[in-house]
Amino acid sequence: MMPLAADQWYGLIGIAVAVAGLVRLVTVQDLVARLVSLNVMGVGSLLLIMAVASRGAEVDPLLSALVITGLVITVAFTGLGAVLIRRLEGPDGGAEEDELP
Amino acid sequence: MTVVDLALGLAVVVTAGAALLPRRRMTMVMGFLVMAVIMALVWLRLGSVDVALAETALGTGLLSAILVLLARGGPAPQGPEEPPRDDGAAGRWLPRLARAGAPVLAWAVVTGVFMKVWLEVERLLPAWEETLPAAMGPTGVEHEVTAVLLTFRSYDTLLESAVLMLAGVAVLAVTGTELGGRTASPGTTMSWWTRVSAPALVVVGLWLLFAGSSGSGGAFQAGAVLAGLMMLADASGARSLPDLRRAMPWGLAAGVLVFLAAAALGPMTGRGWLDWEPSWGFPVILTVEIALTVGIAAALHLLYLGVRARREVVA
Amino acid sequence: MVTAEATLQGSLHETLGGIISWLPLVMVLISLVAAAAIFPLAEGRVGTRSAINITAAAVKVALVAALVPPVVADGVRPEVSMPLLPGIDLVLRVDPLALFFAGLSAILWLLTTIYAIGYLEGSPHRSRFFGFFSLCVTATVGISFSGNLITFLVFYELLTVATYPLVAHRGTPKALHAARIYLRYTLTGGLVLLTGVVWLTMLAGPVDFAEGGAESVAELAQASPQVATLIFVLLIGGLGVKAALVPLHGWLPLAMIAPAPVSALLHAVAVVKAGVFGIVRMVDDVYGIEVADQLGVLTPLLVVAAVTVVYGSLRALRQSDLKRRLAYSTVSQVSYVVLGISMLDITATAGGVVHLVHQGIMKITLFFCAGLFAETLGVHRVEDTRGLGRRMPLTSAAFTVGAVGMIGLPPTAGFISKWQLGQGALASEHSWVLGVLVLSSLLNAAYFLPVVIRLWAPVDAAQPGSPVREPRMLMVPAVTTAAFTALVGLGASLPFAPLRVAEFIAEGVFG
Amino acid sequence: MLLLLCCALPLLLGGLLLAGRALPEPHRGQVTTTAARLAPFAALPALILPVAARGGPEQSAVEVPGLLLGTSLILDETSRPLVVLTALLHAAALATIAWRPAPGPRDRSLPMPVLSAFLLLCLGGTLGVFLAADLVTFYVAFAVMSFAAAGLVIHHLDRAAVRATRVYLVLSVLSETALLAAVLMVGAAGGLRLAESPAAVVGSDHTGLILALLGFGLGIKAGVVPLHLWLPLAHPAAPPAASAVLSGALVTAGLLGFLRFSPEVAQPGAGAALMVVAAAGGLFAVAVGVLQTDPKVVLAYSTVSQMGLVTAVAAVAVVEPSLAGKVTAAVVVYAVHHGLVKGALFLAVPLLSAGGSRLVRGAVAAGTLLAGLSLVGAPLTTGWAAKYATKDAVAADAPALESVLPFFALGSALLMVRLVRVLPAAGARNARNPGAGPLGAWAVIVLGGAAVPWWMAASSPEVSTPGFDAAAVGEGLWPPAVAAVLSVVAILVGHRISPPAVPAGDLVVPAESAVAQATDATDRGLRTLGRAADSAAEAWRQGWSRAAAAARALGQRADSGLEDWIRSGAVLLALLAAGSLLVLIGSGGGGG
Repeated sequence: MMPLAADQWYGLIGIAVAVAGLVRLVTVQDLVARLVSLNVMGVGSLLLIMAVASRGAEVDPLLSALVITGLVITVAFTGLGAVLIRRLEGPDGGAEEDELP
Repeated sequence: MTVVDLALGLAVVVTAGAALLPRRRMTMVMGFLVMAVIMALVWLRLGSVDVALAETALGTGLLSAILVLLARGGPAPQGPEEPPRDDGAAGRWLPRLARAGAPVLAWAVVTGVFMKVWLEVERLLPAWEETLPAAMGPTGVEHEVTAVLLTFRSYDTLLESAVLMLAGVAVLAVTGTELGGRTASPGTTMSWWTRVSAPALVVVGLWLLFAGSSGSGGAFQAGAVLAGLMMLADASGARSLPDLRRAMPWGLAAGVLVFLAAAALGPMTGRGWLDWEPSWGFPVILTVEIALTVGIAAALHLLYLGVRARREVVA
Repeated sequence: MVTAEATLQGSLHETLGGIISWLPLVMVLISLVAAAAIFPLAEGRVGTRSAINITAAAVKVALVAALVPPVVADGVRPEVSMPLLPGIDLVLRVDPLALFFAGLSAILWLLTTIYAIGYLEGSPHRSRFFGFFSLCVTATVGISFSGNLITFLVFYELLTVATYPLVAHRGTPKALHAARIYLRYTLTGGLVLLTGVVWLTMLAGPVDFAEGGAESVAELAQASPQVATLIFVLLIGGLGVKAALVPLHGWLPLAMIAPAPVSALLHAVAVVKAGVFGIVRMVDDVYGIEVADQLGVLTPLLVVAAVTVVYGSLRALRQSDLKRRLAYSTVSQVSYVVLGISMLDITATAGGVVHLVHQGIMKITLFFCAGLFAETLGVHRVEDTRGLGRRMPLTSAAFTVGAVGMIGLPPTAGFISKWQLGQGALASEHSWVLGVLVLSSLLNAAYFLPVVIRLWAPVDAAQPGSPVREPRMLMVPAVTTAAFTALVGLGASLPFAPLRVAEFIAEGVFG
Repeated sequence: MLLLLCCALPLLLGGLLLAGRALPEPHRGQVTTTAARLAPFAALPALILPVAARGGPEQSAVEVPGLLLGTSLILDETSRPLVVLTALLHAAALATIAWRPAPGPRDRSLPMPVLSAFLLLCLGGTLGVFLAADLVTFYVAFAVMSFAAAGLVIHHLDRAAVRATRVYLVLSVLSETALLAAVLMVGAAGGLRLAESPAAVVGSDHTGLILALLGFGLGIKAGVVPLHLWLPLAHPAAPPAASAVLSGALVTAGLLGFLRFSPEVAQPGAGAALMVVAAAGGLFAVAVGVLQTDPKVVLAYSTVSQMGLVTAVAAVAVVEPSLAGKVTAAVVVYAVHHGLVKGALFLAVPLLSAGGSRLVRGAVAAGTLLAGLSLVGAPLTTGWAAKYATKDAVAADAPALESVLPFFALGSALLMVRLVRVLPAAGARNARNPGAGPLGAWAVIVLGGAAVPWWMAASSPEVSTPGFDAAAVGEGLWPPAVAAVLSVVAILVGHRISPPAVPAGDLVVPAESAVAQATDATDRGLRTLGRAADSAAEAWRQGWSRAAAAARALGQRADSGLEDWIRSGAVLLALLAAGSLLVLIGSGGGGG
């Protein structure tokens, strides 16, 4: 077995994280947990893409741009998801609210 | 591969676990936050400053703000996952084990196979050889990533800004008039700090915007900074700052409309979509960047306003 | 000096030419912009909305008029092309046939808009209505100026989508049912058309409309006639739904539930017309009349058209609802166009093409009048029209002119169509079509004359009631189109009259 | 130019009059009434034209290329007298209705300007038919004339008028359609100019069909039995002035059609058929006519009878084209004579029942008597000349027809006697003075009827005029004499036996019930067709709806099983894991 290069290593990490996010996503009931899992999955896949991008001497700008796009989209769907969860659970449903200052 | 890589990679896995496994919402959000910070380091390590910057601004900054707001405002986690098991019957251990173990097994299998495929595939792929700058030609913007975003991947960029805008519109549609009202001021220190930092943040945002054409930065980063500023202003209840909520829909529309107009410029002059006369490159791209910054800032701010619990609002 | 002047003139000419070449895009955009401006308007802003509507419509009429001399007389073909997908361009081109259809829709749109403003006065959801109304016209202009199959398809489907909210406008269960049926028919038709277009594009590459047929299609027909025939059937089958060819006409009589201006739009300006216009394009400009003849597809098409003509008239006879009767009459009358173009004769083709315009003018008159009867006195059924001639003389007179035109009596537009078609039928190999025309004339008379007689001559001695004030916004368009019906017939041989242009187009078709 | 004005002026004025009805109320009455009072002058160009345009056909032709499919008019020797006839009759009719001292009683009738407008349109159309030089113009003018005349028939808007209009319109539509088909075929055979049409009729592939369609279409207008159904209904329904026009000018237009299309190659079958049908029908009309009680119906049957005669004569040209010139000239003379005389009789009907001074009443009676005698063909009247001319024209080649002709004179005489019998019963005498307008117009027609045909016959080389020999005079005298004897017998016997009552419009009644039955049958058929088509469409629609519903239900069932997030997640994971294992096995087998 050849020694792992950095990009290969990060690729493996990316895969592990993405699959973990996916598994958790489909097996958890809590909505916020699902949203976080989705984010983790997204991070994993972005990591995989960056691993592909950084194989040469220079980082591939095209894929970098793609990753940035991915981050933006992540923010968009997470934000929308958060708003929807807030609406679903009602603004005053928070039990923990009282514990916080 | 160095020790740093090894450590960073393991840190990513561990923080991912911290984000996925806890039952309390706040805990998992905190786990995810730490993961985002680690990720910024990973991006740097992989040699992409742009991505690291974006991650810092968007992932660590905005995303965490939204998630924290959400986590602290919502109800306690519930559901069939953690049913109260008063009986504690020992005979039930098998189904419970299956319930916990099956996902882990699935994870292991899928991950293993994907990893194997990945390792094989990556060896087969040629490394990146052709450098992009040569292929880019005169787009009017010097920095690669920005130029890529705006010229080569313009479709992508357009759709992305459209996605952000749609998210903003969706928030508007879902929350409607509830966006109105201001937050109660948490204290004078906070509001003082906001007032002091606001001009500086505006300048930073603008700098990021203009720097985009020559260095790392650009619309998304600038938009994120501006959105953060507005968020801060809202959270601190600083009344001396202008109330920008009404301007949000317009800002939203401006971004995409300007981009569409710029896109249509190509066919109007007999070129392809999003393809401009080389000589027009700089002014057009700058205009688009400004409009996109406004649109993105508006969309992000709307996302924040939507998550912010209504109870915090002073009528 | 002379050369300088010549250069100046040349550059002036160039500039003008440049402007003209942009006109097709501008015309499509006018109504699109109007639609975009109308949608967000508040319900109560009647003045602004009407101003936008009427201005856009009037500008379009003016632009069409400005295009007629260069396109018809000088042979200029303004064209705008922009990439849509790799290898496939969105092409807007103005040729005489395009201008013909665009002119019809522009003029009738102006009148229909005026009518609709009056008709919908005080009813809810007007911004939505006029927004989709304008979108509809955008699609129609796009269809008329389409320079290739893909562009045509895009606008054709846009038309389907834009008309659905109009048919469903009233929101009653009946209207929604009719709209659903309409959508089912047209979407299925659109799907079939799409299949045909994609197949043809795969085999022959992007197909540009060309006078006398596209070369690549001719080659395809040479190489594999069966496939070419099959594609032809798909194309015509898809278009036949909107063109209301029997047995694909089922949606049309149902759709009469829509408000009268929408019916006018469906029957005279846009939808049905888009279908037949498409058939004309396919036969004349995609396949080319000679290729189509070699494939042997024209005679079956002719038979289908003839059956449609007779069947529509027969069904119209028994309808007691005025608008339903008119709807079946449309089924019958529109197929005259198909009849004309599939007879393989230059006179008949001119007759078919000119009937595009003639049927539009006449049918819109009738629908305007039917709407007036319904709106002013609540008269929907044929038997209730008794004695309306005294109460609503102008409307009744307009209706009479329209009906006379439909029967094909001189000196109206309908007579010109019928004459051309008859002459064409006798000159072609299908002289039996004359019998179809005669039969259809008699049937038309059988279902229109009783209405006319009822209007003017109430049989029973009951008092007809006092005269009614007809709303001016509704009456002016009706009377105008009625006048057109007569004038187009009377001036049929003047330069730039529809018949002249149609003859010019037919000459192009036969090379 | 004058030629164009002839047709255009009445049409324009008529159109404007109708359009004027759209004016708001206070102006409407004034404007349209004033315009209608000027209407008789619209016939002036047509009266001047035959006199002014003395040159050859080249000088008296006009082309208007932009109008319709290209319009051309020509004044030839055939149309010249007919133009005079039409102009005179219409001018008189217009004057009669417009120059009345005061409007008639207010009833449901259409207003006077509307009647004037339709008369004007009718005038323009009829002149167009006579002057047309090409097929399209001929057909268009024919249609304008036909449908404008519907406006005359419907005038009173009562039950009879509506029935008459309905019958008239049905027949007109049939006539127009037949004519259109025929004209299209003639045009397609290269006969777009009327001058070339006869040759085209022969040259066409469908000569027989064309002749049949022409015979049908023109026969309806000319009132040839059994296509005369509309005449006996329309005449009593229409105002007398309109009847004068219908009977004098309109039917002549149909007759002219026969002359215009008369083929150049002999068509013995078609000609003989037309001749026999027309002649037999003409005599049949006499039989029905003498049983009528309404003077205007009697006059209508007289018209049917006379048109039968003259059509039969015109048919001679179809049998023997070499005689065409002579026959045409004779037919035209006869048509002008009949038109003017019949017009005078119709116009006399209201005058006879009107009041006025003794002198006026005497003059009216004398004029009517003169017209009646002329119709019968008494010596020295124009009828005498016209009958002689027709007899002379057909003598050589249709001896059978020649021998029948006197019986028409006898028939006319009987009808005139009948007219005299029923006139007094026709209506209560009202004491009102008829007024100078109607009286003057009537007088012009009476005098014209007594003079114009004579002048025509004398000036035409083709027409032979009777000399004052015993044979000719006797020919003119015996029919009235026999009629008088027969009438006396009939009056004496009439008390004993009641004559069978034949309703006005004879065949209309069975025709109407036949049509009603046919309509019922068609209706049933159509209802069946409609129901079948609708149910087929409905079944088709429901089939699709059911299929769609079934597909939806299936999807829903599959979906609801996976609705639970965890369950569907488990399924997904299982699938993913299984897929991965497959990949592993596959790639492992392939050699890693």
